[in-house]
Amino acid sequence: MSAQFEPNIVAFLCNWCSYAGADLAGTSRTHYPPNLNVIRVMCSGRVNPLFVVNALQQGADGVLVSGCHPGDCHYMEGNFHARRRFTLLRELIEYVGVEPGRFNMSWVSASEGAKWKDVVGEVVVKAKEAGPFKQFRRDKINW
Amino acid sequence: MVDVEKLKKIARETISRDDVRCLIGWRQGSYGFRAAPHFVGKPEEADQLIFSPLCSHNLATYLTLAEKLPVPRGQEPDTRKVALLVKGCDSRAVVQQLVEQGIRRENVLVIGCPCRGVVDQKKVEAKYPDMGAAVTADWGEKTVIFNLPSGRVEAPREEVLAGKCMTCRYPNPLLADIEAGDAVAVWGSDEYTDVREMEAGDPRQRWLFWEEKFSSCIRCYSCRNVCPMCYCEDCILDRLNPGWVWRSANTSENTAFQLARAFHLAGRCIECGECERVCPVDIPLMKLNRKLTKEVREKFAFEPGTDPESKPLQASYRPDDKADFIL
Amino acid sequence: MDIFKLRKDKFADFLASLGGYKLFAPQKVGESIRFAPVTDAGKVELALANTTVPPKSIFFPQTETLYRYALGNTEMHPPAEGEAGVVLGVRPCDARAQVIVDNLFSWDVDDPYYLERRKKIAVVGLACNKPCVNCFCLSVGGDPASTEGLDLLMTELDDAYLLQPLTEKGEKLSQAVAAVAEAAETGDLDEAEKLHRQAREKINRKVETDGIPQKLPGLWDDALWQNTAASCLGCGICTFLCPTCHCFDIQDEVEGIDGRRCRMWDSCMFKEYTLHASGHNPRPTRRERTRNRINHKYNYFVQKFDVIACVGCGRCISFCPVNIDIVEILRQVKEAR
Amino acid sequence: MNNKPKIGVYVCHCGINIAKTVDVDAVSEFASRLPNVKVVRNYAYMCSDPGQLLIRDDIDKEGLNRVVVASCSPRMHENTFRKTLAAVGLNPYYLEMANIREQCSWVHEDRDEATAKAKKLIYAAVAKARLLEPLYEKEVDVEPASLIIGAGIAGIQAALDIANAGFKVYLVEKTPSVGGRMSQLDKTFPTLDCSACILTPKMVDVANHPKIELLAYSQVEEIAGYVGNFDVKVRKKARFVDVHKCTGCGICAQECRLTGRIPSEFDMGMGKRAAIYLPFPQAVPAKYTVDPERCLFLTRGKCGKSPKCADACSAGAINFEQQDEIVEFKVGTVIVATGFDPFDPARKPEYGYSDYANVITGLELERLVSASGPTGGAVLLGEGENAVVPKDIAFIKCVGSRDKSVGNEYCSRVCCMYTAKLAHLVQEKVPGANVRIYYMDVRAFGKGFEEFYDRVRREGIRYIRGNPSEIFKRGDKLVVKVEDTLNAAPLEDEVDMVVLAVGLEPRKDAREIIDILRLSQSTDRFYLEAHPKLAPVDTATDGVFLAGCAQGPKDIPDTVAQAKGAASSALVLLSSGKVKIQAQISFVNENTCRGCAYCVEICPYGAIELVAVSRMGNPVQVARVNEALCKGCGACAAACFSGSIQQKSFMDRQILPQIAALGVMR
Repeated sequence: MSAQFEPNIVAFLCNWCSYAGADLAGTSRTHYPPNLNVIRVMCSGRVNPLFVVNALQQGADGVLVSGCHPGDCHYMEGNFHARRRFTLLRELIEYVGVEPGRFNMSWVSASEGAKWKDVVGEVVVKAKEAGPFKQFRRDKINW
Repeated sequence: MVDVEKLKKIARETISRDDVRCLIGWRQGSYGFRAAPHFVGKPEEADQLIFSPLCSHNLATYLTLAEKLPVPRGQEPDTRKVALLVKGCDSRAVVQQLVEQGIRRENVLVIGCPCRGVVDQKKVEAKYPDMGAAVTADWGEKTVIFNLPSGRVEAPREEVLAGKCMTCRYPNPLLADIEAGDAVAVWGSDEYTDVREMEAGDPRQRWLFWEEKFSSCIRCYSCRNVCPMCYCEDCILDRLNPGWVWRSANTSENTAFQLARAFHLAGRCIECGECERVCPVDIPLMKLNRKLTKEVREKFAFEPGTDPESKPLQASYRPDDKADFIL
Repeated sequence: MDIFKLRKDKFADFLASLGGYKLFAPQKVGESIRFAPVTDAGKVELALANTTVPPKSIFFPQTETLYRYALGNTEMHPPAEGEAGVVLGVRPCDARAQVIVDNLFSWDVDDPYYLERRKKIAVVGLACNKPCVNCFCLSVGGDPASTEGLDLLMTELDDAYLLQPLTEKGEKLSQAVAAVAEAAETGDLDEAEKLHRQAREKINRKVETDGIPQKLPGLWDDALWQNTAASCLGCGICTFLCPTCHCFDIQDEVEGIDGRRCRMWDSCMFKEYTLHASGHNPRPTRRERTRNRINHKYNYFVQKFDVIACVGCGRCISFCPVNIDIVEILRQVKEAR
Repeated sequence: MNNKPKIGVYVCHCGINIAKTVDVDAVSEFASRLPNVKVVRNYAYMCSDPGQLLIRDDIDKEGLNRVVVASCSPRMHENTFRKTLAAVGLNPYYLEMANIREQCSWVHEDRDEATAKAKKLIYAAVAKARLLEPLYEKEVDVEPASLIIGAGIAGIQAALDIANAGFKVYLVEKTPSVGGRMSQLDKTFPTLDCSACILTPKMVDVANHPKIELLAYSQVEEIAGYVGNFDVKVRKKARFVDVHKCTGCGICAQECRLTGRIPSEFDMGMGKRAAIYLPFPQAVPAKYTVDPERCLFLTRGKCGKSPKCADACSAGAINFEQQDEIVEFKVGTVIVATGFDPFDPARKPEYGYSDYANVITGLELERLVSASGPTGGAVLLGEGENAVVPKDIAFIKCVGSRDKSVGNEYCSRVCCMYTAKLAHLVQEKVPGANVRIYYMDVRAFGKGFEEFYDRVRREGIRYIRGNPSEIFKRGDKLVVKVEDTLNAAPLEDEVDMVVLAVGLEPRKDAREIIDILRLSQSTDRFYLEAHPKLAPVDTATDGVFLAGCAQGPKDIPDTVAQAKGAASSALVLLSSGKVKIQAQISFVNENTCRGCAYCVEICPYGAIELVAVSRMGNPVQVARVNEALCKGCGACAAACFSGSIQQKSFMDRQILPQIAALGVMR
């Protein structure tokens, strides 16, 4: 089953580092699977951890949050706050039964186009292994 | 131990002060093993105050629950203090509310009641079904004494006390303007066995467990309204724009609701166990919240409600926060 | 209509004989007992005094689709026709409550969803032998063995159930019973009568309710409401678990381009219940809401339908986190000058 | 335009960059079926003039009030298209872009996959476009004045540049005189210019410039406000001398009971001064200052019958009742030029700096060779009569730099060249001196540096590659234990004097400025610039700039260049008189805010504060955003449990529909 299964992944990228790194992967014409779709935010600190729960509800099979390496944040501290919040959120959703491969976080700087390609590859593989997300997905439950 | 007569005297003196608006304590309930929050406005009303193993309510929630009515023109808002009886766990709620400026120190007067554990309603009602009219209770050596209609009985505390009391490390209030009794021994110890046992399973088993629990939730929001830390003026769950969580009661929305609440309590839950106590459909909410209190203790060496000077966990960071899962 | 005696060991066969119907009965859902479709007769639990969630959840589900639609076009697709069903093990107070709620759902507008289920689903009652500590049905015109709102009344004897059909629907059910049960003897009837009498004596919560509907309007600003509401948490337990509470909210849910309009339980104890778009709230604090809950059941409903919208099931007393006791409130209303 | 969304979707081919792997027609057809989409066009180059004209015409003719451009990355052309909208009167923030080039057509080969993804990205962009709100880039006036903290060469240069451009400058210097570290130098490398000769004229200019208000012997106490509107409080410390009356004649210092008995900081403790002093002869302003810790009258309340300095002063300038004075003013920009502290070699005990008198630092040697120094320029060891001219002199480099053990991993950039310079000066002043330099590397990277290094070696100064391990006394000689790594020969050279080329460290009082301006420090603890390569003089706080060694060790040419850079950056703001404020900032719903101050804690810019408001008569605390300080990172919005604080253009109710769009897609 997971061979044909193409996971749908929602990614939150910070504008200054990860989004720029993803753009760089584009300008250098690297290739990676199309399963991942990006929502741009100004800083990984803006990503409300409940977005991840909401994304899993609204049809995402995997979620990625990517920001600047610690110390590089354009706003100095946003990624530090994100790291603490998502450390907690990851523990919580795995505790209720979300497979570990579904939620991922990464540091990708504006100059790491190649790393972005690897990160996308890894996230897609993990989501494919975890299979379609059914646990608490909104799926017209007893409509 | 807390001598109830001394407590009543303290209460009478406190409520007579003109800078105290009301005093909140407990009184005997209207049936069985129940106690009820008791709002003392006048000294004579203090006579009904009790302090016994039935006093499971965390009264700190009333500090932030009370609505602020519009002040009629020309009148001054009533800034008199609210006096509050607090057990050990309750006092942590007051401390955490102070840390988050949910309340101001000058508006609350804390009366500390060292506590030797409160009963779990379900355990007691199962053990003594023929409860009938109000049953008073008291602490024995390592037991709890109940005065049933059929006579006095004594049960070992492990059989009747709430789960949170078995793992309680703070029976003595951490913050008190007035001490209503001298400190008691700490006998609980917390290895988070309930959490570790759940962590041991694989994701599929865990989801089967939580799916059954969350799908039975009827969204009465009593777990949110009883919680001393849930005091948002306008909770995101009640909002339509943006509609974070839909109002229909099904597995998806209920899970999103419970995850949102558990996450909003990360680094804030002081494990008073009220959410689990009040849940009408008995969802093991402490088993959910304690996962995060364990993580917060292990990963950030942080215990909410223990240090009035601390910064809230989710509003601070350390450059060397450990996070090994980041790609 | 003749009364049948069904041996307890034949109970499973009785359930099987109701195969044609969609059967609901009290079962453990999560950690508490409520009415749910029966898939395994062994799981049915009739021992408890009462279910946590009342059988109203069968006729008036917590979340119910009114109709479905697709963005961009205006057709409305109502849900499919309900099938015939039987809800079994309903306590007389809950059955009476459903009759009271019928008044509302067939008042100025006949609610198609609710009334269709009321028509299609038969109610099999189970007389109370062991009322719980907070039951006070006798004080509000109820009875542990009342037959109001029931199609068939079961009374549990030592090793058998007495089945007494009460309506044609009950009669139709009893034909299915006939195959597995025998006629009841007079001894059984006397035994049942004795059990009913004993049950009445066991009810020790009493309150004088006559005169209360007339007295309540005068107590509009009485301190009683403020004192009671001081400890109220404003949660939805007392309303969601109350068999006569019937308030609901209507909302839309859209997934992609498919949407549905759905109705779900709402509670007058919630702040948002009366919150106006302007921000004004006619019932801003828990005082007004507590006053409203009591007045609705013991005053407004009485003025409209001449029946108290409370059946004394005691759930709001047993499950209130802070032990706000409606019997105590009514007593204070009675005593207030 | 009522705000019922009327959306125009513009799909760009980008020549073949997009069109090759994304079926732009299929995507356009898909977009046309989306609710609220009124116009869909696809064109070869949307960013071109004709492309932008398409958008402008549609806004005019079709009354569009939202625009979605599916093309390249917003980092490329977001501003271009915002200007397009603004050109026809549509609020520029009614724009949403879908990145179907860098993150779609360029990275996926399969045409169907790329087309499907492009549809999904457009579907999400339209979902957000429906909920966009107009934003207005607020403009703030810039106070036409600048504050410069620190009057070393960096501060002086920046002050002169800004003042010469016609703007008021407040130059604040902590010590009694301007000049900073450079005034302590004798000669400067590589040109051997006399430091005072090139510095003093600038010091005088600074003192006399009509546009510069010099606040010497003063300290910045507080800076509030934001770019263009900084409210500054400066404490003018009491000199106990009336600067208007004092002529700088110096009689008071001669008469002072403690004359010649107090170590002079300027001369690194080698020279002496009185309790009332002028730091150095060419000090500007040339006014005397009473040292409050050492003056007998101020410390013990009695100086003989009456203070001798006051009696001697013919101008009657000395006034012991003088108090500190707080000066308040408003400025538009701030330049931090607070300089550095030399490394204290006592932290490297193996060099024996605190044990042996003739182990000195480079800066101390600088004072010895200086004509205005304590020895009038003679390289002498010891006091008075038994002072002796050292014959064998050793220099040790990288003392306190490139050294993890003292926490300074960086190279201080200047020690190699000042060591060569000092070695040359010593060689010149002490005929027949035997000078050697122990080094790990020689970094002569600047203009004229290599030539100077070559010249110094040709003058007989021996460079021995080795890092001395220890210095100890043997008889009246000092022994330098070192291994000559080129010849692999362990040496124990006996010398008369050792000069330690100490590196540059952040000032000990760096913390004060950090707290006042919320600057942050880079890992080497110097102040953090906004971007090491592209914004070296800017800081994270708009309107605050860095110049000189405060931002990191550098020599005088680099310092002056940076000072002029900082001045020009400041002048951009000062001359325009207006500054645009970030539009995508946060705002608080004060009705639902509970005042828990999570956002206040989290904001790295201190842009949010708790204010007391009356909510229908009840005093409550709510958060409020200072629109000029907020940078629009949104960290506060994610921390707020009730969502009372939101970031414009990235509000929860704008992001959730995006998530929904990316989740379920037909």
